[in-house]
Amino acid sequence: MPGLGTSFGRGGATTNLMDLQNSDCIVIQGSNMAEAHPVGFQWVVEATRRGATVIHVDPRFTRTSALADVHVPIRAGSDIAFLGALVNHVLSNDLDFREYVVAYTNAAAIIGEEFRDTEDLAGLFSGYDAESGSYDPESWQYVNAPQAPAAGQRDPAQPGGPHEERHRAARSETAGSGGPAVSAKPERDETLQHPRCVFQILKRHFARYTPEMVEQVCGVAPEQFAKVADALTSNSGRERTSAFCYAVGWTHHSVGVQKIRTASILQTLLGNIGRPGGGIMALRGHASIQGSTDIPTLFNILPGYLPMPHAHEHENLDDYVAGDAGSTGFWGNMRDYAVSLLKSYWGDAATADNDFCFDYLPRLTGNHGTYETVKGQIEGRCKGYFVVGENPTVGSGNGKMQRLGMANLDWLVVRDMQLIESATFWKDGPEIETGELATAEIGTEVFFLPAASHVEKAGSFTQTQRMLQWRDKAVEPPGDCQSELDFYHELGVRIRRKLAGSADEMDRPLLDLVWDYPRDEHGDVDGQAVLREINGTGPDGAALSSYTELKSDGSTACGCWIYCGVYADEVNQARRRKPHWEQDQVAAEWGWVWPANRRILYNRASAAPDGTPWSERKKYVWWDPEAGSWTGADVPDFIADRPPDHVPEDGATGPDALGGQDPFIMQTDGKAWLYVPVGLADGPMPTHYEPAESPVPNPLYPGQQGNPAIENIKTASNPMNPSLSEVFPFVFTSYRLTEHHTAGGMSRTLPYLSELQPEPFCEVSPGLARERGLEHLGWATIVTARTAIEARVLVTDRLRSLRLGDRTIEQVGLPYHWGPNGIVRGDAPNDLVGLALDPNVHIQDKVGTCDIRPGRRPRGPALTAYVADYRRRAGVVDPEEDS
Amino acid sequence: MGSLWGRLDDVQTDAGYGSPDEHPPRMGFFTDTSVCIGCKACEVACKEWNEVPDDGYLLTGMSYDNTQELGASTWRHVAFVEKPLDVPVEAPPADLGMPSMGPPDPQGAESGGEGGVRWLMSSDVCKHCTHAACLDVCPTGSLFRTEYGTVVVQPDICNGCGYCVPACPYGVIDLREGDGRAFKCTLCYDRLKEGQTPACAQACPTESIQYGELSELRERADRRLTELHDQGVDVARLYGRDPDDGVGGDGAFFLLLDEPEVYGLPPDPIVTTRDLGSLWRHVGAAAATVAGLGVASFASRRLVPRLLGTALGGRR
Amino acid sequence: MAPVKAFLGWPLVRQVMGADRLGRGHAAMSERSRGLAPRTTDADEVVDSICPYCAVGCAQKVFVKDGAVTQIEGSPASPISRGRLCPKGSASKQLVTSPTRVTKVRYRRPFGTDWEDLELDTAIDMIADRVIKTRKQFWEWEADGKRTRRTLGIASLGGATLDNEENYLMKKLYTAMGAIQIENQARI
Amino acid sequence: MKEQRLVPEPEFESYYGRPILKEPTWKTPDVPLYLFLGGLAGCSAVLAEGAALTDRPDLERVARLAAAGGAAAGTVALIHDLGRPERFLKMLRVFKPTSPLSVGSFILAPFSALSGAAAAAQVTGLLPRLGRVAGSGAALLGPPLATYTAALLANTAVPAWHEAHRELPFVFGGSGAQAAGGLAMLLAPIDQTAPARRMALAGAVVELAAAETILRRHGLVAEPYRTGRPGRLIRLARNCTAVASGITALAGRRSRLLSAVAGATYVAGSLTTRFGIFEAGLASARDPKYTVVPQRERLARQGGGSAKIDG
Repeated sequence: MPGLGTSFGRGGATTNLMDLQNSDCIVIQGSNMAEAHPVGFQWVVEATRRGATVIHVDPRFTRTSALADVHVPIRAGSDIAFLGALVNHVLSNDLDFREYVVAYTNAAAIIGEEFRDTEDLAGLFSGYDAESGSYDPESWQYVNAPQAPAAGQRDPAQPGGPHEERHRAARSETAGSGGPAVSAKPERDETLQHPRCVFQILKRHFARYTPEMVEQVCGVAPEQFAKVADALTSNSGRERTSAFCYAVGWTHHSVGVQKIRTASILQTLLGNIGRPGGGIMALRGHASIQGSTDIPTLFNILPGYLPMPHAHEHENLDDYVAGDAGSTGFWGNMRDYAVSLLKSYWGDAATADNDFCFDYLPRLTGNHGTYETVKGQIEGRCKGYFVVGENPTVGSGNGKMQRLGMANLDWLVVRDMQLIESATFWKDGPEIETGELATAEIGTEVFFLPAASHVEKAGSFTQTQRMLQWRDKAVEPPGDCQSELDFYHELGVRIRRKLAGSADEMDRPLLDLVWDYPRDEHGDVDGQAVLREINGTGPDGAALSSYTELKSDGSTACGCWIYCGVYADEVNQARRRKPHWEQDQVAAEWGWVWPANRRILYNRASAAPDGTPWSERKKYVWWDPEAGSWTGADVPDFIADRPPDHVPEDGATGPDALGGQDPFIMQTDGKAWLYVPVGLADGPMPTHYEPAESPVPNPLYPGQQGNPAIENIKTASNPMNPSLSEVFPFVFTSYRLTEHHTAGGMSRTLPYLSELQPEPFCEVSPGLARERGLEHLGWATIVTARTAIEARVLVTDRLRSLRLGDRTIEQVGLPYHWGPNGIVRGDAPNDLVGLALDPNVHIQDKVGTCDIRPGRRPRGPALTAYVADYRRRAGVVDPEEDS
Repeated sequence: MGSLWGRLDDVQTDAGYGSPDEHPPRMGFFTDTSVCIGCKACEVACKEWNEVPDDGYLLTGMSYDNTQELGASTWRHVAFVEKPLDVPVEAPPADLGMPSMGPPDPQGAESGGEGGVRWLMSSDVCKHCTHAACLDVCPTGSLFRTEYGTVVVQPDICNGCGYCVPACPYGVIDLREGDGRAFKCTLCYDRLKEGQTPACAQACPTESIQYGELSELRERADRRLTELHDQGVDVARLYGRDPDDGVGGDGAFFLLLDEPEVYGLPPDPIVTTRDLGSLWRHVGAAAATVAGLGVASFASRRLVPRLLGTALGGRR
Repeated sequence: MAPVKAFLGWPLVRQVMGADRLGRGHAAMSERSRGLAPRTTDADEVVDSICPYCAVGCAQKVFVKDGAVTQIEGSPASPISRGRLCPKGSASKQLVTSPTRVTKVRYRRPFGTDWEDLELDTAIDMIADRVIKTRKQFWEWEADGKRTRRTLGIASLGGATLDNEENYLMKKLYTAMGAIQIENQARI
Repeated sequence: MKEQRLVPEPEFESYYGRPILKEPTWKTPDVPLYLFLGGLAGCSAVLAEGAALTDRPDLERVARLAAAGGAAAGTVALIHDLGRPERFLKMLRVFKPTSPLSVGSFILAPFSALSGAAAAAQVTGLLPRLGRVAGSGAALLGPPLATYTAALLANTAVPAWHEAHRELPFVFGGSGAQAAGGLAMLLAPIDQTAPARRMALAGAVVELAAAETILRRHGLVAEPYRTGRPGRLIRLARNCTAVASGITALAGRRSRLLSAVAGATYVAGSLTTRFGIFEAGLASARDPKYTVVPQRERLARQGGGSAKIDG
């Protein structure tokens, strides 16, 4: 998550669930933790038993709010205004943890004179190009920054062109482990008085984020705001720490990354990062979401957050590394990681002479994210599609677009345990009912391959706190069911067999691929052997213990450098199961956490600059002068023997450039970034913009309604509601319930879960119910420019009419688990979602505007006519004509 | 003879398991609803372990409670209570059909006040009463007291007479349609035999459901109550903890944050067997009256009214 | 002696002769109850696993008897979950033993109106052929004069319940194929 | 203004208005029919024995058959009501003095056997002495059989039944006597049915008096006996009983036809009473009011408006 990555150097949660029990105050915002992560929530309950204050900031009163001390109802999508006001509160009242801020952050760094803030440019930062709708971050840099190219900026061929824009954007995610590069340590003013130092810039930037503004933007009363501000600031400092928990309530927004950035700034100012009971807990929603970005199946990164190379006329490995690695900090060793990955891919074929097969890597030319891909399917540019344990026609935004894409393929492979909607769209999708698609006219060849369940295969998940946990295989998969491991391995074997003997250069990467894996006693591909390859091996073929052992000379191979150590000593460390009652609270011998089994990241910051704990109460990792090393409850996230007073020599590179007071070792300057000079597509500091679809104007920047760098998906099936439209006057927000799982394939199919939440419903306030004549348990039709769906109505006080100045905002709550298949069925709420993406991560808004009416929706072709009428009345622009 | 109501310190001895050192301690549940997150893990874990069938798919509109009540196929039931915190000021009186907690009351149905809302959740279960009416009225001995002091239906014995159903003052036990027998929480009798925790308590994410020796649970509950009262949560109260209450105390008791009836629990249940002595006496008297009437009907015309007078008078 | 034995086994006799005079407990206990044991006690194997739903990563114990899953419950040893599971995790056995699970390959030919049967082996072979064909059809050495060495003809969208090892092989194979539109739930 | 309302609706809280108790699963007509048949059979056995002792062979014959037939039909109804009828013998597995159904089973089983034997002897003329002994035994078990069914209902948490536990045995005993007498009036020649008429009339008086006591004594809890369908059934039953009693008193001795009509009406009244009481119980279990309000009132009487705030 680049929000965390650009701030601290790694994109993972900075802390772990168990450590929440040490918090004195927990703010849960952008997450409905009790419902979506009930077992994780036990640690919040533990904290309350120890006297902690729990605050839930959320549009709805949820099961989390029910257990919180304070619930703050907030308008969906207005989080930055709220958090920004907290930042302002801290800065303007000198409530920051000054010693921490001066020593461990870039507050003192001085920014170049060219930089202009949103406050100067009416909502835009300097460097904005209106034509391409993107930023050139050149002017955001530290003063006198040497001219070495920063990430995403190396290709002068097409400045501002579409490729260039995407190029830059696609880089953000590489901050998963390793902050973006700045080439040298910045000039600093330790007094924080310099008008262009980050601290002062930040202060000015957030000065207008006042409690009054919060009331107007978020609908949160000043007293409520004060309650949160007081709880948070009084529970931060030497003796106390506060934690933040967030989930997709923040990430699923067109300004999602900047929401997390705002929280990062706040937590950094309060000195809560790297300390017990502090941190930012990113709550991932699926068993191995963290794992699937660490070892990605994502277009823009390779394992370990190495960037996928972009298209250039000439590029070699050196250029690639030079462009993306800073010279200082641990990211400075990127070449070691990249070469070791290439060795694990292409083995003996990868040699120093052929640049370790760097040229075998395919190149990016922009955003190749899933929504762009679907657009490509609709336009006939992408004809083969694997859908693996995923149900995009229900789970992705804008289901119609997904189905239209699928209907235009040559072939589709769906691998799942049940016949999900993505496998049956050609037969019973909503477009069949409306006549937009006809079964007999859909040429897509569909293979449904039954998948093995989690107990029918061995493997590791990486859970929300970066912990790898191994599962043993319990039983054989039934019938044709097969693991992904076996399927992809077999597919690779057959493709390679069919291509064997090909002299075509395009087939070399496939034929040279290291693809022979041993089989275990069940006859399956041995997952532990794959994990061992991921861990990496040294020149002697033995498993490596740490990424510090990786070399760029081709003598080491490593499939994912941040996972190096998971197979240390030839032992599957992820399989460790030492009971917690036989360990201390950190429980270091259960599973394995990247990096290097460090449970709280940046834990060097749990000690003062001189290496002593900030306080006895919050003691965690400290410098032991006698032993000459860092010690404590956790593995120090630092160079073990680097003393606190160490000052690196001028010109030092890589880890050698880290001083004794640089806890953020993946950042080029070793500091937490309050201001991000490079690495984000939509500004160095968070700014409140309205969601792509909003019923209210942006009061902070009246001229700048939405995120100026937003990514639009321009295709006919993705029309957007105009903001401030009378036709779409309400806000909808979609979410999960405890009783179901995401798109429902793993819950709607089970009687025990289906009976608990048996039907799609929407939740509305009594005020909205009165306004629109909605009846409790009656039907409602919810309409956006995309489509209309129906759901039963729950009228509840848990949804509040929000007062924003002189107007009232109503929100419609939409749990999104249902679809046309399964035991319990109904319309899929994600069909309502329009796609406007965060420019850093290409993730869509989960909020939008809508209308809601009593009664069921029209059937068949009448439905498309009904929605078309809405579009006409709202003046919706055809996306394809809107250029 | 066993006791029929009131305080009873050793239910196992009462049920023929010998002196206190000859049987295991009485086991039970303490459900602390102040930390219940309404996740329903208890419901599912119970069903998975006990292989209880699904109970139908009905959106009830009762907040997030689509299970509705305890029954033959629901042995744990999470109640959801939504209550506005204050009375609305300016809301026009329109009936939105929202569920209300009390009897039909237009004020209860109207809300939307600015004071926010309270959302109470509580996982209900069989109380495993000290004086268990279901057990005592069971004619077959299918319902019996185990060596752990819990009350369990033996599915190999039950003939589905249904007597336990109206006997339970909490409305817990029921006959399963299609099967015909009575079912309810067994406190995972089989798991207890191996020293394991019942499935619901094992799953409960926040330790809202706690399992253990009843005596220990009662102490724990008392401490928790004091803690909450000290924190200013005056509404907290224990329910079913008192061994002197109408059922002799529950083996599964609760910490509630509102009146019991708000959660669908009876405020002051009394086991029906409290009145069993009186009942049998009256049955005897009535039988004697019938017999007397019979004799008198044959004996003489005058005897009948005289007997009647005695019977009616004596009853008063 | 069978009738005598039967008579002495009559709970009523036990009731009259023993301490349980009201027939409440000891006397009423059936043979089944007396011999009751949790079904997990005779499991052939107890396998360590992790819940496949959200990312908390709760530890599970999978009980196996005769090659079938008989119970899945939380593993108390885990420092993260301490044996607890949410409703979804608690429903894991139903997830893996669901009667509606599809265990045979289903195939829909282009413009077909219904599913057809297909052998798994044939299916994988057909898919391999299609990958090769589409890859070639949409192969791109360069775009706008810049080297790309890729195909935009093939895309993949994976769920985040896949194992790290699976993601690793997928990314590796796709990358070697030149397919770049490889995406994941993490984006959604 | 509240005082002006006739019956002020009590205020109470509940869980979405849902019942606290489970509605009895006992089936209609099985169980009310059984209640009726038990009363009929039990009192008929008494009547039969009296007839035998006073040498009224026709009356004896009718009553013996009624006792045996009632017991047999009642047993069938009872078994039919079981969720697992094949397991009806489990009823004799233990003897539970705390369970009226257990006690009743230990009454019904011998009663059925004895009354059956007595009836068989009567009809076939075989083993007359044994038949008489059996008949005497049945007569001894008859009154408990007729009244234990009240305990069956009253020993539950159902407010309308439980709170009436002192009156219901008399209602049922009286109702049984009324039914037994009524059936004999219907089927036996008028010159032998004087005791039957007396029994019916006396039973009617007992039943009416006891039922009236329930209504007067139990306030809100007795409401289901007055209102709705059970209320209508009970009023109908009362009217039947009153009419039958009137006819009996005025013309019972004189007209075979009127006596038969009165007898049939008695039987109908008794039957309707059982249905009415049964359904009143169901209604009181369905409405949480009858559970919560009396318990709340009891708590208020004990001092302290809130329930069980321990510690």
